[in-house]
Amino acid sequence: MPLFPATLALTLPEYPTLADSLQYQLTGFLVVVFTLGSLAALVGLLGRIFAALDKRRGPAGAAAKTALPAHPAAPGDEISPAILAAIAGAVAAALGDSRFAIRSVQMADPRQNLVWSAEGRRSIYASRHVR
Amino acid sequence: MPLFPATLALTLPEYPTLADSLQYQLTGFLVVVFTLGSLAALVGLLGRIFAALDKRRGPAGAAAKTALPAHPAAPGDEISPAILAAIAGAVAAALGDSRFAIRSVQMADPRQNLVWSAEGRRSIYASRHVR
Amino acid sequence: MPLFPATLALTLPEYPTLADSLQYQLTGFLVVVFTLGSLAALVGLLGRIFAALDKRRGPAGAAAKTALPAHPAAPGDEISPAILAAIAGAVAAALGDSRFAIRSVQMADPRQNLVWSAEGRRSIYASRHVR
Amino acid sequence: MERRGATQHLRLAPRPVTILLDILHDFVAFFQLTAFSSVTWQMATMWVVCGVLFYLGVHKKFEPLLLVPIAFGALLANLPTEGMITSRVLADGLVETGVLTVHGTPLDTGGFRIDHITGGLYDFLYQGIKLEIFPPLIFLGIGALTDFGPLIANPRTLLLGAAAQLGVLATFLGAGLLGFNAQQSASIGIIGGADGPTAIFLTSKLAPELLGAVAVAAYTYMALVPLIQPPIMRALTTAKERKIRMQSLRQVSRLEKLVFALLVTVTVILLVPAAAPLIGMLMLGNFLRECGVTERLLKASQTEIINVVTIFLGTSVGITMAGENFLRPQTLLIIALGIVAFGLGTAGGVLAAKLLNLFSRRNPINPLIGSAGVSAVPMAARVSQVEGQKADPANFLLMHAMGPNVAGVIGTAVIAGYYIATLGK
Amino acid sequence: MERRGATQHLRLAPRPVTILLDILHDFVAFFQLTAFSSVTWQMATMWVVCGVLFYLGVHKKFEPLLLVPIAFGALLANLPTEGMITSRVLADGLVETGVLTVHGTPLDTGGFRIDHITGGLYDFLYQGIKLEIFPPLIFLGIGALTDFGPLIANPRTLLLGAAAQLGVLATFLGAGLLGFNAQQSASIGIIGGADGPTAIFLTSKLAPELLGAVAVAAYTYMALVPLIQPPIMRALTTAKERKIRMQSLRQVSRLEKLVFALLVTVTVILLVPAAAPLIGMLMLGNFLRECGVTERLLKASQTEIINVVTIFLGTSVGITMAGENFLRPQTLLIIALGIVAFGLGTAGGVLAAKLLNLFSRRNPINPLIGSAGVSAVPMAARVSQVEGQKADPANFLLMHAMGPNVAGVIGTAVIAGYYIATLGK
Amino acid sequence: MERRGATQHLRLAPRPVTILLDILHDFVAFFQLTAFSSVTWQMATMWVVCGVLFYLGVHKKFEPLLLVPIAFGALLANLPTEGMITSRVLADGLVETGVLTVHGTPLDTGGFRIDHITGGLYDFLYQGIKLEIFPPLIFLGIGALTDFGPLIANPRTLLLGAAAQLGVLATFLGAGLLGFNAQQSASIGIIGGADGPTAIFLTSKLAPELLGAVAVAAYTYMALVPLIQPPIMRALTTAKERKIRMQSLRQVSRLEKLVFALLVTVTVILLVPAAAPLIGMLMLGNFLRECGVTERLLKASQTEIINVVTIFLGTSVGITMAGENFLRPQTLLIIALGIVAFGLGTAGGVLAAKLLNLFSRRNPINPLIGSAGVSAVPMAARVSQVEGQKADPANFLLMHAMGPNVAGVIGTAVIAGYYIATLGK
Ligand code: NA
Ligand code: NA
Ligand code: NA
Repeated sequence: MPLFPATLALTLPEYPTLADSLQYQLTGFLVVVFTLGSLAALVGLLGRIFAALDKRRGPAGAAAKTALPAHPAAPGDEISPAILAAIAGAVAAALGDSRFAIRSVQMADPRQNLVWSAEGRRSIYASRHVR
Repeated sequence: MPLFPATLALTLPEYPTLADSLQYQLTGFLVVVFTLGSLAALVGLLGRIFAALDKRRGPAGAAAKTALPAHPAAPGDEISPAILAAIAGAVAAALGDSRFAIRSVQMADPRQNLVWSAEGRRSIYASRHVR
Repeated sequence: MPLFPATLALTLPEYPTLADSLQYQLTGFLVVVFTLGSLAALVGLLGRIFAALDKRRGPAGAAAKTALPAHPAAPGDEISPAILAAIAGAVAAALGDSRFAIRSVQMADPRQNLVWSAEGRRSIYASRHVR
Repeated sequence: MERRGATQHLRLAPRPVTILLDILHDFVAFFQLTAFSSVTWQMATMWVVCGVLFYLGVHKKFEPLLLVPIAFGALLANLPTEGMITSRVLADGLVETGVLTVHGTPLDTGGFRIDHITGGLYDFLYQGIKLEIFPPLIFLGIGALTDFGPLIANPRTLLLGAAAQLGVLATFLGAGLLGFNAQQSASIGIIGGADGPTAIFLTSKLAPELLGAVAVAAYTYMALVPLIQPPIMRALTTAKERKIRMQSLRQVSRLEKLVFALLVTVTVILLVPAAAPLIGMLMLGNFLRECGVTERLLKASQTEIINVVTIFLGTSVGITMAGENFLRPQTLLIIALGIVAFGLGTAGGVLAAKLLNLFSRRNPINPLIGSAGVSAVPMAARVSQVEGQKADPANFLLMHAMGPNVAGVIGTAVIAGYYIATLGK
Repeated sequence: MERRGATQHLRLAPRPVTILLDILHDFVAFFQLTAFSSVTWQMATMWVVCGVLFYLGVHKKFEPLLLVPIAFGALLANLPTEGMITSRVLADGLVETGVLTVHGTPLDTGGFRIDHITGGLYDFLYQGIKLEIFPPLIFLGIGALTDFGPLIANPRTLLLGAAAQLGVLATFLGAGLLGFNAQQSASIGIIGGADGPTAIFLTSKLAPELLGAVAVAAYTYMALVPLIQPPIMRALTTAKERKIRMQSLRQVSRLEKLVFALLVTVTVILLVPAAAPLIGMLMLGNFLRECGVTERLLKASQTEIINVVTIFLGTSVGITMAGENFLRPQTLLIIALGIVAFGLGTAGGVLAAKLLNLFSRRNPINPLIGSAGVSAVPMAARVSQVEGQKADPANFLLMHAMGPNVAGVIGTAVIAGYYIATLGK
Repeated sequence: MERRGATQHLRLAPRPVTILLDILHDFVAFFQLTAFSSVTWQMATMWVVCGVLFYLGVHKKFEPLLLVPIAFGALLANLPTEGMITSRVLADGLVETGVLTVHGTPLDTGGFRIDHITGGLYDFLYQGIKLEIFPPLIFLGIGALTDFGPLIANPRTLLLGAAAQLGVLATFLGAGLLGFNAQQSASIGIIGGADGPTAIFLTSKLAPELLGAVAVAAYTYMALVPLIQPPIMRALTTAKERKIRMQSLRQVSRLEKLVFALLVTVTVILLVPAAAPLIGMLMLGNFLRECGVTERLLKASQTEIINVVTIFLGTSVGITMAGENFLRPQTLLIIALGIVAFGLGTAGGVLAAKLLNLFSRRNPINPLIGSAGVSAVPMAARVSQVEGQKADPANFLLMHAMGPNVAGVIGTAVIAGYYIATLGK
């Protein structure tokens, strides 16, 4: 006799009962949470390793890293990262929160590169939030 | 007996007689004229509907429409629409025909975008007509 | 009986002896040398024909040819041919060797267009030779 | 001339008149045989549906890159075209599209010589969906366009992306109650994942007859995220929660991003192998993006591949929307279930954030970013930002919300893999 | 070593000499077996034809985007290549190109496992023509590049585009008289439509053996429009007619252009379903252009898709030009008939304009724009402009001529649809 | 509920507990059935190999455009994916990838209706290599990127490109001695040609089981040319030879370049027909480049086609690197033989230059440019330049070295054609 002879998931009938569906879906949810949870744990570990490595390398290395932008601006960007950083910096300064001065450069990235699914929504948002 | 038991068009022999060919071709011509004629009628109707709508909307809407160019200039255009419009306007002014001042913006469009099959002919024409 | 009943090349066993392999490879080398040798002869002939034609056309044609660059610069080139030519000219002038003044324009071409397989090596070389 | 019946009685008429009548007869017969007669009421109704989709795509700008090609494809599917698409009515009355027929000759030497393949233009292009090639290629481009930095900087947000899949799961139950079978229920549930390519990938595998409805619902609701989500977000959070300021995100190095791409590839494929085509291509595109030494390939992924494939993907989805398939009560149910899926996904993300806050009091998560876990990148993240600023104008949640936002892409691919592994034939 | 006959008699020679002779023998045998021996007089003659095409394309700049790839493909077709193209001599002595052979194994589980597909590079690429995929994709790009505004502003010009198809129809008769069958006559007539992709689409369906000749004639004459048309235009018009100034064209709104694209799609497909692949893709491209919300897809249609497909379309057309197919008296007849078709089409457009003027005296059409109905976009329209300015230097006909010019594209697609519906197998 | 064995004994437990146990059981069973269990030691080992390749490609920048996709493909090949790639273990224990199975129905009308084609994403994409479509397309792009001017100006350098093929030939012998069969030996020898696409083209035809190893060796060594070549170049030349200044190259006209492209096409295909797909496409690309009237097609060849194909070519090569195929002693032998091939090719080029100098004393060749005959464009030419300047800082050899450099591309295609003609099945 095999250890796990069968599972509901693999023998789900074409029209399952609600109870079977519930069990099947909760199993699926467990699969998703376990998979992304494992990833979260691994990525957290990864972050700690990199933080440790960074510390050893000292402040020189960190400075160099900050100086180099991760990507050159994609062609066709309307707002250059530099301009955006300046704007964000100004906003942050006005609010007296210096944390944003650094983050702002990174903020420019996804907003410009994830335009793919965003193009259609631009105009709707244009008036409602800082771009 | 069906209403239209058969047509020459669908039973044309591999080597038709000249009379059959003529009949077949004239049928074809009728098909083309009818199809494009129907389109012409529909597009004419469309135009009248839009003209009626435009009138209702008043001059404000029309002005806004003119201000917005239909397309941004395609990348790689040698002559920008603006420049072309300026040239065309100058030409028209010189000729004392004010109609061209408006049309000229639209003229820029096809000449630049239909370059596809035109690229090879450019140089031949370059000296013969206003570009 | 056919003139050439069979060749080793076309009947090479799956695991040939070293002698057979040697014969097979030397035949292959002969094929390569003959093919590229024929090409060399033909291209040499071609060059002489063009040189003869050039001479007939006289210096006017040659001057025109030099004036026109073979290709417009590819988009994305970091160094324009003009700048490169200027640099090369300066180098040549400094070395007192006037031959380079002309060649330098041509030199720009392959270096910029053959970036394909070179992209990866750029940084390694950047410090070692004139770019 | 026995074949020209209409002119039989006119033998005595002079020749030119005969010919004119012959031509007129042929002309009418041509149209009678080839055209208007084959227009069905379903087609005419679908023209209205296409009009609505064009309105949403062009005027309302609902995901126009997809909705415009889908609507145009649907228009073509509901015209009596020839040489465009070959359909086949199945036993259950549904229409199967993309049918190819090979004509050939067996050779004495053992092979089979292909003499001709019968099929219209979209019988060939549609294979990109049928053979599940287009969605992974779109994911290649999406990976090349996505910055996973905010996710790497705050890996807890992966759990928000997982929780937002609750909408998918709950909708499966609802669809089952409404009479859909398990394969169809999974395809409908995945609308809640707010990931177009994943929805198309799963549906074309499990329930191709629903492809049009699922795709249209998915892309429409993705565009409606700014209307659907805010009320749910506000209902499930307190004003105090909405004002939570999150710790600033650290800078993530290039190497860390590269390791992340490989880690996701390996982990997800090991756990859910059926998610491989989506996750593998997503992370290939992302690796090309982050490695910094393959600019040419990155650009090809971000522009040429994704743009060209999107045209063919969109129109191919549309071409499946023959009236016989789309104009069924099912379609309305799917659209109704889709919005439920979106709402539940939003709720799942928000509640998961509140749950996580029970365990980490020192570094709390603003639950408004939980809703971004449904994907709909980057719209859902922007909704989080806007809602956050309504509570506290100086609070910048956008980058924090990008974490669950891109995590939702991975989460939906995982649940799709689960469905394929268990329900795939 | 019985297999090396040439060295049989040299057994007593020292080993190094034997080997050298063996190598020399193998070397000669290699070339004897694989190369020069298979050069036929047809091939050599076709090299000259290719040279002429290169001259026309590169030096004379006759539609170089098509003629250069066609000529290069024709050169490859007339060299004893291996792994490039598989040909098959048919019963009538013609050569069929693009032959694929599938080798596989029937499985116990019911399917057929493909072990290997035998075919050279262009056996695969040529399928894009054989399966009629490339021409509609080119039309997608053309639609994305075309502004139908002038046509919408002056819908009467659609009738000029229809009238210019007279050349197509008359040439059919001529081809029939010269001994071509109906399918071939239709393919030859379509040259007069001055639309390369439509000609290739129709010919590959009805008379693939004429593909090379028809395509070469079509593109050559399109380039010769400025030489062919003016004498005919002048012969059929009076100086007064040539000076007619037309009413200025109104501005056409974006919405009107969008409705137009849909209207053309629906009307033409309803009336002539077989024109669907061409008209459908043309108007899809145009819709992407005019809707203003799909920039990415528009750019992909206008550049990547049309450019890449053109390379493969052109070389694939050329690869069918094996000497055995091309060097027939037929080819000369086709070239002769092609110029007749062009001339008659020009005449048809001009005369139709004069006919229309009988009915609308208040808003007359300058008959010089009628000739633009043969398509050959935008060359024919420029010819109208140039001829108009010869009569009146202040008369700008270009935009007016764009109307019949783009109408001719639709007209030729319609007549192609008529031929396919009635003559297609 | 007999199907849920694990819960059989818990009948008396309250319902919620039962369900939780059921879910937990299903959860474990899901992972047990679909994932970790199928990880083999070969897979795990290959992850390390992939890590090394990523290190070489990303950090060391060894031909990253190819090595990064290859490494990513290899990673996917060594994960238990589903829907990605179908493999089949052959009689000899090797794994064949890219297996497609057609399911269909014979029709009464004679054809065979395709109902479904079973295959994962890379079963389809890999056909680009299996059917030998990708390498010629890459050559189209390379031709469009290559300036043959320096070769035309100094045609003797063609002989250096021929001589550098000595490495290919000698390595064949070595591979045979080490137990490889003739097909495999040819595929290994071609590494010495330093031409990735040619090596992939030949290997996928003669010895597909070695594809991964051959491609990895070829691209790695191409990147290592600056380390491999200089010692050999210095050992085989005197200081005086290294200081030879070559006569300045004449300007080559556009027409001459066009004639050259056609001349190479005709000559090489006539002599070695099997080289046609590579040489034909190379020269098509080059003709598009030099003719000056096909800018659109040139740009498509230089960017879109080559970039998109490179992504699919690279990952498809990687996908063949299943551990079972790659982790064999053979692979180490191939890598060892590859470096020998490179070294011998370098030596062949240098020695051939010295040999040529015996015949043309007045216009000597600097033997340092001989090494560029191995191709590896343009790296090998740069090595010649760098070594030349070490001997004489005012000596510019780069353009002279481009001659043998591009000649080596033709030479390797010719030798590949020889192998295909004689060893191809
Ligand atoms: Na999602
Ligand atoms: Na036309
Ligand atoms: Na080489």
